[in-house]
Amino acid sequence: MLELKNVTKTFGGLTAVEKVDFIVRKDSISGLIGPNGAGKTTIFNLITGIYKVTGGEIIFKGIPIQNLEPHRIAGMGITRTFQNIRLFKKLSVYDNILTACHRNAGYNLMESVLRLGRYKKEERNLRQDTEDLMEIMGLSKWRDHTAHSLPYGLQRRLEIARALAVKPELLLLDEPAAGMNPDETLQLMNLIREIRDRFKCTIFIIEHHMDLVMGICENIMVLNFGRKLIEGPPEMVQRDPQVIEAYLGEGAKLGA
Amino acid sequence: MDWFYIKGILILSGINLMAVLGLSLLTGFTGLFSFGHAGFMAIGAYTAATMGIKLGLPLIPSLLIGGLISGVISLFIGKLTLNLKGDYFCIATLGFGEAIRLILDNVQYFGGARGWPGIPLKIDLWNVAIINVVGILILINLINSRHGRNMIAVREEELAAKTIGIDTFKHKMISLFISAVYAGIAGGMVGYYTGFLQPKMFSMNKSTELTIIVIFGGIGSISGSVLGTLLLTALPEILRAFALWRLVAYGAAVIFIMISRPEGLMGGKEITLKGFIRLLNIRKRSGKAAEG
Amino acid sequence: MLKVENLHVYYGGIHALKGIDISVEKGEIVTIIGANGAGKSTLLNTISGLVRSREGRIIFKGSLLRPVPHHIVMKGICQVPEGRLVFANLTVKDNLLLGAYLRKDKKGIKKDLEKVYELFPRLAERQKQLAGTLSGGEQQMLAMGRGLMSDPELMLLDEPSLGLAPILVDTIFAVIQDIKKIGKTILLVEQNAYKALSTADRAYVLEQGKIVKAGKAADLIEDPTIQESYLGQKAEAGDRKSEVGF
Amino acid sequence: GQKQEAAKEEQKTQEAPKEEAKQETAGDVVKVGWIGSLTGDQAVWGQCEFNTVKMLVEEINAQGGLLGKKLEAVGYDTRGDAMEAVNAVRRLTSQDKVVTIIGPNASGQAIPISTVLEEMKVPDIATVATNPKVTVVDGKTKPFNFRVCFIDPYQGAVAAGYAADVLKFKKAAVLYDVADDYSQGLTEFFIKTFTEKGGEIVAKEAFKSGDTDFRPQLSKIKTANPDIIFMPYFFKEVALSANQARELGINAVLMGGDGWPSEVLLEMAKDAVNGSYFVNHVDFDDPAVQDFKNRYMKKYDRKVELNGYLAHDAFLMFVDAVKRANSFDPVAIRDALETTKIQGITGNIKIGKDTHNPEGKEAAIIKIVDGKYVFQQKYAPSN
Amino acid sequence: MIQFLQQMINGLSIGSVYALMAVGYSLVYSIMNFSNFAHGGIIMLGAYFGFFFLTLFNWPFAVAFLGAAICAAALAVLVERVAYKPLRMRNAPFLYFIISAMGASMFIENFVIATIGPTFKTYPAVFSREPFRLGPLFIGRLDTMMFVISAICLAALIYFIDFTKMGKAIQATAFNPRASALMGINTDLIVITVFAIGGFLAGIAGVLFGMKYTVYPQIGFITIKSFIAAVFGGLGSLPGAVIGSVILGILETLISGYFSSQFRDLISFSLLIIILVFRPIGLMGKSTEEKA
Ligand SMILES: Nc1ncnc2c1ncn2[C@@H]1O[C@H](COP(=O)(O)OP(=O)(O)OP(=O)(O)O)[C@@H](O)[C@H]1O
Ligand SMILES: Nc1ncnc2c1ncn2[C@@H]1O[C@H](COP(=O)(O)OP(=O)(O)OP(=O)(O)O)[C@@H](O)[C@H]1O
Ligand SMILES: [Mg+2]
Ligand SMILES: [Mg+2]
Repeated sequence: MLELKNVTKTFGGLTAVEKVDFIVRKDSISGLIGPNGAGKTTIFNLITGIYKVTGGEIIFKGIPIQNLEPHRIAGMGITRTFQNIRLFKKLSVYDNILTACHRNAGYNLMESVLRLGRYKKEERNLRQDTEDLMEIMGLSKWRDHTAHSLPYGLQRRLEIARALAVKPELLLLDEPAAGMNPDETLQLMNLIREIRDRFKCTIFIIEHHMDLVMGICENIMVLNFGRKLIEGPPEMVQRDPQVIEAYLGEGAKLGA
Repeated sequence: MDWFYIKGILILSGINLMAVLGLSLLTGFTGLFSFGHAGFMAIGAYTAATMGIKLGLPLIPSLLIGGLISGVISLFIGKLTLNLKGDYFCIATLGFGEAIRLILDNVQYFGGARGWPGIPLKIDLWNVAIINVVGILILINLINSRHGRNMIAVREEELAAKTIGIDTFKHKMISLFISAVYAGIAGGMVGYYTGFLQPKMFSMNKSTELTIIVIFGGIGSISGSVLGTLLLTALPEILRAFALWRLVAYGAAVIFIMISRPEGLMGGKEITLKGFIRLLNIRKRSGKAAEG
Repeated sequence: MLKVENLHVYYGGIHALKGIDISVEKGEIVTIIGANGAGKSTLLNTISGLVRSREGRIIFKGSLLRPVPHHIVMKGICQVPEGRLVFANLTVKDNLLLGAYLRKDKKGIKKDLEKVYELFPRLAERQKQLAGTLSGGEQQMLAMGRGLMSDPELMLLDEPSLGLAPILVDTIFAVIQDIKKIGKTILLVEQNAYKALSTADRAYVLEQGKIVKAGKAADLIEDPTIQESYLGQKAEAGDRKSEVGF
Repeated sequence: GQKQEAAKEEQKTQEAPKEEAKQETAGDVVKVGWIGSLTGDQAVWGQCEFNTVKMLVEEINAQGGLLGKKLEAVGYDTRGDAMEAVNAVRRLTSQDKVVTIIGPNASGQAIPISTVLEEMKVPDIATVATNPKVTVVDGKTKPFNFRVCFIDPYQGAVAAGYAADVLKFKKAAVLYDVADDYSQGLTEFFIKTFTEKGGEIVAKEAFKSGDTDFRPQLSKIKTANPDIIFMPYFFKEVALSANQARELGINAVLMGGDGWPSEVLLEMAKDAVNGSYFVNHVDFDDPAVQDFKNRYMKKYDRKVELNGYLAHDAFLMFVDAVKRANSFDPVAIRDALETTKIQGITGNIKIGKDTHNPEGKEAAIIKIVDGKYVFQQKYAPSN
Repeated sequence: MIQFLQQMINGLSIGSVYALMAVGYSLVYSIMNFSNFAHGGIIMLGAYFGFFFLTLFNWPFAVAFLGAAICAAALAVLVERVAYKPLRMRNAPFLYFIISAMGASMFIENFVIATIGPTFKTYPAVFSREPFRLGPLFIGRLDTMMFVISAICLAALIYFIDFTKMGKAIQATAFNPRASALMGINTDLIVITVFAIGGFLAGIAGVLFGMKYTVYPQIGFITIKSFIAAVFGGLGSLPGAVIGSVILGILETLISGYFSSQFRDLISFSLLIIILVFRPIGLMGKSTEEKA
């Protein structure tokens, strides 16, 4: 579904991502791990068009997308959450999601200004969609709270809900479990599985919580210094000595 | 207070309000700060007056054409400048506003800096009120549609807006266009109200005055803009008697509101019928509670 | 050394802390665990003066703390805030030097700088880079390093392992042990409750703005309710979880 | 002194509503309106005008009033803004019920107020609004607008005529303020007359209100090597540009209009403007104006600006019209104003019925010699 | 050729006038991230202080100069305390600061009109007006002085900001006051310092302008140009402010010298916009590209 071909990104003299090849298969949950500063977030930024690639191609459903505007890429069905949460801080939970639902309505400017029939019908649907999403994501209770006053964990959840409102085919999650305790992480893990099944979307995760990554990812790419270290199923990645040395550390080795 | 005088203030408020509403969309809802809106007013004013005098069009079509031309020009400006951030955009719009004024100063066809008298007087309280009501309704509808929400998203967090598929540039453009149309219509009304146009009327002071009103009323609130306009247009009139001290008091009032209610008068909230009823209910309930 | 008495904090109408009492003794590592939104960050922010309390007292080394952040830093309390808050517009090195803003001993500063670079070699590599362009984990290292540079008596750490690669999580906790060894006191807030409890001497459990449990860290780690709600272990599905990654 | 004045102002306005109520019943106080800039960048002139009007009102009251009634001056600030001027006039005519309005000092405000005047049927005598369109638009005379000053075309023609015919200059340069109506007006008519008289305009350069540096333009003018530079704008800019011209080694004679006369000009650019000419409404040394000059100085402890003289004469016109109409009815005053024929301190004022301008009012040509304003002659352009 | 050289000299001296204002202005911007529109007002007050010290108290020039700068610094701090601090305490967005600044600027200007009066005051002749002559070229004395003073101020400021601990603390506070407080930085003191320096520079500029242009309540109006220059050079960058000023000065001069003085601002604004289109952060602005 998504293919990175020889993707490279440099910042001035610094090469953040170097010749990375990777394929995300449809309906899979894939993982991206690697030490801090390995270039993981940068890869997400490249996929979503926030950064322009220095070299290589990114192909989504057969179409090269590396030079498209971010909103175009989102329009094609790729959306994401951010490592540093970027909600519409001053809006309520409800409005955050409702705003993101915009793509599911087609009425134009004239129709909205004059409140024509299509506006009313579609707007009703949007609002229903929003309610449904809040329900699924367990946010109904927080409906009227402004986003910035939510606790950290809920903000992350809201970010996912907002991304889902776009009805993505590919969902990129950048450290969704950061700041959650193990119990919450476990819940999140189930939630992600549920999302995959329910929304029929492919998921690509960056995460440092190994429980989560190893627990739900079918295929994992390990990045180190911008280069791909290895790629494979969790069991294999977990035991790889290079990965242990560069990323997991001795503690994990003992445990394994 | 004499009705004739009050009427004058109301008409002036109405004219200001139209421009403020447009700017409210741009600044309040889309988060773009313009110092050049007087320029759009000027374009609308001179176009509308031309339509009326040279082509003999009636008021409303003249105003609409004035607004439209102003909007079309805003598209060119927007194309060039909307990618700029914060103060850079400000400066670009400031430059635009001053440039428009300078052009008008030099165009002798419209009387240059000496002004253009003899524009027919067609504005009265009624047509100002109707134009404003329509303007407000359109704006409310817009804000409560996906387009309006997208603009707010651009204001709140542009990057996130992009990643949920909002064409931020396009929405900034729409917002600028509409606000320029509103400003253009307001400008047209200035001409038809005073019967006289002069580039001086559309100086940077006018632009900053509009911005002050928008922020004063509260960002992201239409009722705030309405309230702000009424108050800030009436305030100098109320203070008129203070002569020399009038603008000192005005400046102090602006600072006072900003520091005591930093989110402006309304601050993102709207006066709605529902809210009003809720307020009444709370009163009733607390009244009952007090009884009980 | 630090004593918090009957602390109440409000955000507008939200009652975030509802009468907190805790104490930290010199040379101890004390940890506070709790779910999202329990009020852990609020507690640390109140101690460091960023948030004002409505009621209650905070006593440090026998004297009442004035709620002014730079005074509190001067007294020897330093917070490493949640979400890093590095100075994005300054270089890595400048960030670290700002950590030592109130220190006068040039030599000591230089020595500590070397020490931080030793702990986090990645920072040494990126000395000249603007902090804003560092990766998330790199920023976390920087925030930690910056805290160390102020050479405090009491360090308040708010989720220092957030967003760090497992290998670095180990490093961070090792660093925390090191800091303790040189006689510093630490108040640690962590989501990674297992690691936190393994490192700490004592612990408090915060739930919805109230302390619901307190005790020796070693005891709490064995406590089944704690295990269930904070260590991610359903009683049956026992040990597997804690083995991997943490 | 000013503070107290302002305080007095405040007091007065607090009492105003009460007074108004009294007037309705007793009717022994008649109000005269004034508008102009008390704040903003035109405040210098506005304040002087209003002071003059207040002083004259006091003097009349001290002498027992007019037609047996006491006068009261009500003045409002316009910030130099057209819309504000409209509102101020609305308030003066409806709420304060003034019988006549004096001011404003700028055409940009004088033109738009006429609709209100006509609606409320109250006459206005503008002080230094020099645009012809203040009183006549498209050949139609505005019934309620009058003025005491001469108009731009006239002043421009006087300057050009004097330069060409009397001073015999052939090559003129013009530096003007492109954003100012007054400056554009004078420029237009200066150029017109000067070229008609066979002179040549060798350079026409512009600046914009608010500018403080004119050297780029002056450097360009210098290369055109004119005999005379026409500077139709206000004294601050005149002083700056004159100084800068001399700094650049320009020796041409400078000439200007009624924006020039001021103490500041001489203080700032005494040497630079030495030998320059300007067109004025009055000869400052004319015995006729000395009395007023002294009274103003005595009362306000500062020198009267040029606007004061014109406000003075506007007030004279008003008093004269009331006396002749023998009534305070605004329409009657208007009718009387149309046939005004008095001797003011700024000259003979004979209002033209079709123009509402003072007809044939001669201009005074003044030369600056060693830091003094030296009257040359009364001059009217011949053609 | 001589004409061209003379025009370059003219441009440079206009540029140094802009630079003198732009530096103080840009300093406050770089810390507070908002355009301090009250800066013009402080410049004006500085000019008045200098004037009164020289004429009423008959102080020697150097003392009056320093005294004016110190008083201006104190006033700038006062403005900060009254109009900005309450906003700072609430982390209000930059828009509110700008509006408060506009209020303050209106207040200051009209306060002076109401108390001191609107009339122009002329500085006593401290220096000879006789320009230096370089063959056929003329160079103003005061201009040379301004040029040298702006250069010195700039150098001192850059040293202070980039090479001292306090400077770093200022930058840190600019970025995140909360985090800076945790470093033990007294953020309030930092802000006061910044405003005091900004005010001091404004005082210096004020006295120099007063000598050059007389003193009057609207003298601060020229700051608009320096604001534009600062944006042009890249906001927040002190060298950028100076380079922007000089370029703007020379640009204006060349346009009025060789194209058209009527349309000078039109052309220079258009160029400004075009440059911003290609360099959206000004000539030397720091890239504010966020990392997602
Ligand atoms: N805009 C930028 N300018 C310069 N360098 C950058 C920029 N963005 C990222 N980098 C650098 O690129 C490298 C990769 O950063 P990235 O954010 O992709 O790391 P990451 O793998 O997501 O790490 P983490 O797990 O800590 O979030 C880092 O060294 C970072 O400093
Ligand atoms: N600035 C604020 N305004 C309003 N409410 C706030 C604010 N900051 C925190 N809160 C609320 O206070 C409560 C405690 O928040 P706090 O950040 O202290 O929790 P926490 O325990 O640190 O959570 P996390 O593990 O997510 O960091 C939460 O309900 C939160 O929504
Ligand atoms: Mg990352
Ligand atoms: Mg927290």
